[in-house]
Amino acid sequence: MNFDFSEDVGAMREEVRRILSDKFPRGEVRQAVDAGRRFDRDFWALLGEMGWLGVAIPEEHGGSALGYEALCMIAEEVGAALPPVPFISTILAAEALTLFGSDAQRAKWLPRLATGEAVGCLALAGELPVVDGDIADIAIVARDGDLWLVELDQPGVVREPIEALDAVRTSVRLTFTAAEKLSGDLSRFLDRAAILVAFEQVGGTRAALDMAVGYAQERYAFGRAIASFQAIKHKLADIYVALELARSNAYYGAYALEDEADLPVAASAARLAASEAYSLAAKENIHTHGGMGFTWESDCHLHYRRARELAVGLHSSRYWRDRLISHLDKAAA
Amino acid sequence: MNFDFSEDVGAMREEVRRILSDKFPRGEVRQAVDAGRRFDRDFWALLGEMGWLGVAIPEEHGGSALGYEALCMIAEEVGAALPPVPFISTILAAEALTLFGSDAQRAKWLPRLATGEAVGCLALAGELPVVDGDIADIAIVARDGDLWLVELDQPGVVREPIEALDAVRTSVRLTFTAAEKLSGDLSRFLDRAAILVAFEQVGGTRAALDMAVGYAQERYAFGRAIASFQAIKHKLADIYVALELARSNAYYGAYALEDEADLPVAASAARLAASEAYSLAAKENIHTHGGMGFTWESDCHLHYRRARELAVGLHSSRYWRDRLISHLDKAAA
Amino acid sequence: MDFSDTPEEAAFRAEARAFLDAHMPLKAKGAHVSRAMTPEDVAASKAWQRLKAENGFAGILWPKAYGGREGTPMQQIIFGQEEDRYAVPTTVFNQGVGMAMPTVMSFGTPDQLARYPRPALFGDEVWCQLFSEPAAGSDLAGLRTRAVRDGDDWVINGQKIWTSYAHFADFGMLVVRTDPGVAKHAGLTFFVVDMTTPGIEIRPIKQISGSSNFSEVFFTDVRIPDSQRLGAVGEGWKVALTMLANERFTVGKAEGPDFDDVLALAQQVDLDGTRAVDDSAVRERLAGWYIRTAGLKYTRLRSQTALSRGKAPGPENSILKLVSANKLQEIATFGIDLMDMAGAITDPEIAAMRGLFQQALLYAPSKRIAGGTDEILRNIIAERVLGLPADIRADKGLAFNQIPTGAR
Amino acid sequence: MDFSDTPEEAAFRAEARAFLDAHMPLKAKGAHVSRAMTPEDVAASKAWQRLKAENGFAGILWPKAYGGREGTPMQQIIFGQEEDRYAVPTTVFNQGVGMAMPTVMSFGTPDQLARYPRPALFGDEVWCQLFSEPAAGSDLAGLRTRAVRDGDDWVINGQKIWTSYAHFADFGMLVVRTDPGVAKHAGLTFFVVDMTTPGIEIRPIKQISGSSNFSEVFFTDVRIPDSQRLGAVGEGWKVALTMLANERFTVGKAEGPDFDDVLALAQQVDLDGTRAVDDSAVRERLAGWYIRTAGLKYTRLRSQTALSRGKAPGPENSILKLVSANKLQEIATFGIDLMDMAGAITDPEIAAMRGLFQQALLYAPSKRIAGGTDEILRNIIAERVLGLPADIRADKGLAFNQIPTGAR
Repeated sequence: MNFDFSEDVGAMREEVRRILSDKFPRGEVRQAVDAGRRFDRDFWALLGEMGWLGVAIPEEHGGSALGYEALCMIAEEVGAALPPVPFISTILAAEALTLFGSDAQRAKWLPRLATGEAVGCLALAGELPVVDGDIADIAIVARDGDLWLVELDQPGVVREPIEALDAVRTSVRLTFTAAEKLSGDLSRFLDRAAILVAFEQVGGTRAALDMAVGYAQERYAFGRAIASFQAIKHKLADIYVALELARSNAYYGAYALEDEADLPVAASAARLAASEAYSLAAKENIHTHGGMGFTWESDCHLHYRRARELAVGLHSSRYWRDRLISHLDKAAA
Repeated sequence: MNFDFSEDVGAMREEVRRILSDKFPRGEVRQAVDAGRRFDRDFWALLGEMGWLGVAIPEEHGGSALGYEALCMIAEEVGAALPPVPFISTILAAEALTLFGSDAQRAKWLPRLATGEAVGCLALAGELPVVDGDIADIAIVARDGDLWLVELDQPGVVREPIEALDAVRTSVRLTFTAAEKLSGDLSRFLDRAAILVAFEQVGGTRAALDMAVGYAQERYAFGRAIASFQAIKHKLADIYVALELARSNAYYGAYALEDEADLPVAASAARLAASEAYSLAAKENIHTHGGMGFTWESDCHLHYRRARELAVGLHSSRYWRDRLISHLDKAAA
Repeated sequence: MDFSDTPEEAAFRAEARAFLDAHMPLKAKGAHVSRAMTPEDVAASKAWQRLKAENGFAGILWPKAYGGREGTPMQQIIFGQEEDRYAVPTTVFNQGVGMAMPTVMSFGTPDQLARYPRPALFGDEVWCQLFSEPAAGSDLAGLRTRAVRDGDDWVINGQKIWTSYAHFADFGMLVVRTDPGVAKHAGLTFFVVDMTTPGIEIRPIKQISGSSNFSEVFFTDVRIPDSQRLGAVGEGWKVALTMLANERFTVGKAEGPDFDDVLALAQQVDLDGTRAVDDSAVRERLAGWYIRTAGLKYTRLRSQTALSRGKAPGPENSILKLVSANKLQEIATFGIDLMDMAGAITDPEIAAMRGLFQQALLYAPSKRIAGGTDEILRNIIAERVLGLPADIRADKGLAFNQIPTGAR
Repeated sequence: MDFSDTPEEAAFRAEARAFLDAHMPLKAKGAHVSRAMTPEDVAASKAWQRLKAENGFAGILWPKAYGGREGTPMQQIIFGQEEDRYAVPTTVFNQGVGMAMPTVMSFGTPDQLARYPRPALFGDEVWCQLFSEPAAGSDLAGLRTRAVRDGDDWVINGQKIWTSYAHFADFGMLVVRTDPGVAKHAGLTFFVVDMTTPGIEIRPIKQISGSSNFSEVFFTDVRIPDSQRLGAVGEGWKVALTMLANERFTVGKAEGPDFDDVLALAQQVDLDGTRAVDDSAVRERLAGWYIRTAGLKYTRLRSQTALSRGKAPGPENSILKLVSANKLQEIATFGIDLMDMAGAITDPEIAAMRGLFQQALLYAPSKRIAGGTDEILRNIIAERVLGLPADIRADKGLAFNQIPTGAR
């Protein structure tokens, strides 16, 4: 038995983390947002070159086929760093095409998604909100329980930016007139997407906890680090517990990406635990920072906003609780 | 505006509290239970003499008609002290007869319930569990949405003690062959009962919090009172908050006993808040006592058991949440 | 218990209502406004304040000498209840009239008493509070802004933060350190400062919502005459506490979505063909917020009853803010989740209930911090209500300049 | 990730399963046993322990010199997984074999090593732990039981508490204070004590459930030869910590109702004509417990993977107990409430699921206390995992007999 990522993936994680922290040290993402640099094309090109976008794309379509463990790990690190690139949108679009695309669709888009030459996005809720729809080349659209591919350079496509929670990514209202139907079933795609997003959420939880831990150790009140007050210590311990429970559920989700026998349960549990942990960590990270946490410059809000956006982005917890308990109920009948 | 008990009731509270604490100092109730003194008939007779059982019974039936504020106050103090007497069972039986009994039923039973000569009990869940059914003279029985009076000295009445949560009061399985129908509607009776029981729960919450506060100040670890650790301090503060919210909701319930316009909402809120507060206080009182709290001799379990028994005794919170939101939904439609 | 007015109360309520009816429209149902104050808003607030003062409704508890009514706490409560029903301008006078001037009345010199209270009451002068600092939040007495005596003046250097309405304020209530060599509470002194004094620079703080309701205020060699000192040198902590104690009287209900709003949302939202309000999990949450909302409402009434019986307001206000701030954050989060994927939309033109819940998500964190963090409030309840011991003090017995400080 | 065994692991698992199949029946589904141990239970536990030892499954990590297998952590995990599937007797050897003997192996003299480990492993001698005292729970080093040197003996006076299986134990692991004049951790010494020594009195503790699983152990002029000292004089804290560190290897799953049980209850209970499991509020609770249950399961697997890669077990066991104990109390409470008025019935002949939830309500509080309270576990996570500062110590630098003590 081996319930951990492979040692190869562990080694790769070091590299991914180093590159992200070199490129986006604390404050850098917010400054990019403030300066209107909403899409860092240089960094995006670098991700393509490094092969991070194609780890789960078959080799014949330009991917490295390193596998889902690697993809989950990268999603976690990206979720922690929040770089201004359309990572999760693009890998989920690639995932939809890998699973459900025709040969022609795969041949046309996967190589470009694997290198970052093309950007993907998801439109799962109708016209809006479509995250990263402003810069995407294709959209995976859900309608009436089916999935569709929409190429966004066509006539009839309109993208209208709307105000949404996330501070880094832009959402649009997307309208279009032509779409190609994909073969797959929506709930299976949502399950797989939920697991990948859960790793993003786990990464965000870890980052928010790290911020809170760091600040609580540096900030003094009443002549002592605020981290020495049990009210703070125990809260941070509880966030750590939530993080570990989320991580363990997400790991089982990563396993279920390869062996789908238990996919709906693994995906639902991974998503529920990760949404809960990230919400808790993001909100208490602000609170631990006190008044400073409430300032734009503290960066705390990047996670607070992202946590909520991710929590509703693939349906909110209600959908996943129903899915989880329905399956467990059947299994125990 | 005056949102507090009258000054008369405030003065009477002092007396009630003094009598209860003189008669049942810490440890006394548990020792009575351990010694098999399940019903303290002397103290019960005293309650009758003091007029505590008849404050809401009309004067023509032997009550003092002091009113519901006084009854709520006494319920709170009894809920704090947990004396081995069938107080709440008897006053609720009297309440049912006062509201819904025929003239003959009222004339026969209310004077005896007002003095303590007769004991009442409630059978709301079918045959079992019937708290205080072992020592009662009459039972108020709910069946098919109606209320019935059962005199327990009749042939065909069988009472079989069963094991139940409460450490002080005995529950029975009650079977009978004859009953007299009362005129009233069950949900109105449950509303009024819920408010009176909410005061019992508020009293229990207060007593459990007092125990925890006292112990945390006396108990030292690491060279300091454990009450000086924020983990303990803040927990006790949260219990106090729950207590005050429960008390405020219960006060509004007391008002609604006199002016029934808002009775279902007031009763549901009073019950929900009180059940939540007592559960929290009783469980964290044990925890604050550490290992000692887990011993029979600590008395902590008297409240822990009572809290759960009261929480389910008039239907558990699910019933009251539905009742509350249904009414608020209609009101806001 | 009795929710009806006494004859005296009823008469006052009728008087208040007649005044309000004559000048202001009733609030629209479900109206929630939350935006930064404009100069026009301030002008409206000043005009309304003057009108209230001229009609005896601004300083209900104030002495007549300063334009007050010398009324009762119950009258103040009644006027507050009535005013709350009307669409009056958002006030900029809470700090001046509610907190600063009562403090001036406690510690002011005859000259100060002649100069400040009346213009504040009549809406001519706005006051702000200059207490918190970047390194002195919950530990307010840890403040570092220095005042050094120079002849008849004091020279101030340092930085304050979280000042509301600093840009609109004519005067500030300022507490500074005049002696770092003694224990932290002992080395403070209090001043009244004219906000136009050279050397004062005000910078708005961009909040996580993107808007700015607070400012940083920087002091560079700001000279204040000793005549603007309030209280004795070294007595600044006592003056500051007096001012904060008056805050208890001014704490209102938290703005933003409350039970009624989340109920309304649950009535609108469809979940698989049924209204969300009929869903059992939604009901469980709603019921939890209702008992808190009602519990706070009746706790406030209990507190007002105690006030009307002549008791001072106690620590129950700590409960009100602790519960309502956390409830607000929960409700905002839940409302967004209930909207499912559309919950991420913040645009008030598209979002359900005009983005009320999304907006609240972004200001709710401040409610758990400003005016006492959750942790400070729990400490107050534990220590002042339950009588539990204070936290162990790492700074006990140390001179201020010997107290350990961190990197922030 | 890979849930399948390596060929070596598969071979060992087959061997374990063959042994278990030969001697024990499989567990019945949904079986929960929770009652006080009888002498018959102890005899059964001893016989099973001997059988395991004789077949090389009792001391999988132990040296062969003491009858062990010198196997791998993964083998121990595998045997535990397999044994958990069988209806084996409740063990009384966790403390002796899992905790006491590894400590003896670390600190024992040659005579002690020759005398104690083997009979413990082979089920001949039961051990108990004599650490906690009425005034030394979370603050274990605050213990007051005194040992005074008298020639070649030590004379013990004092009281221990929360000792499991004291009545059945042949030996106890005892830590006492030998010098109250030095700092509290420095004045402790560790002994092995024969439980039949005169002066030892054992009194069962009646718990809130009414049953007795623990005892108080009183020492009155109990004489212990110095040859039964384990480790140096003054080194008792180090020995005790070694023993407690071994506890991490022995922590199993909390007994009592877990997710599967509350799911089964929700499938049985009818709410207004539909199964409770179809109710949205019930589903919300169930989902919350499922993610905790699954999260703990996979956290344990991650920990076992780390162990199999040669890493020491870390503070993750603090998470396991913290979460599972609180979850147990929540589930018990919820199960009772779900039964509505019938939830108050504890009689296993009448109550739903044989009173499983009611029984759990009454022992759940102990799970949040024994083996480290919630608060101690959060401190461990905060300090050892997150690297946060320790609590401020009121007893720092004080001799034990100078440390403030309260009324209890």
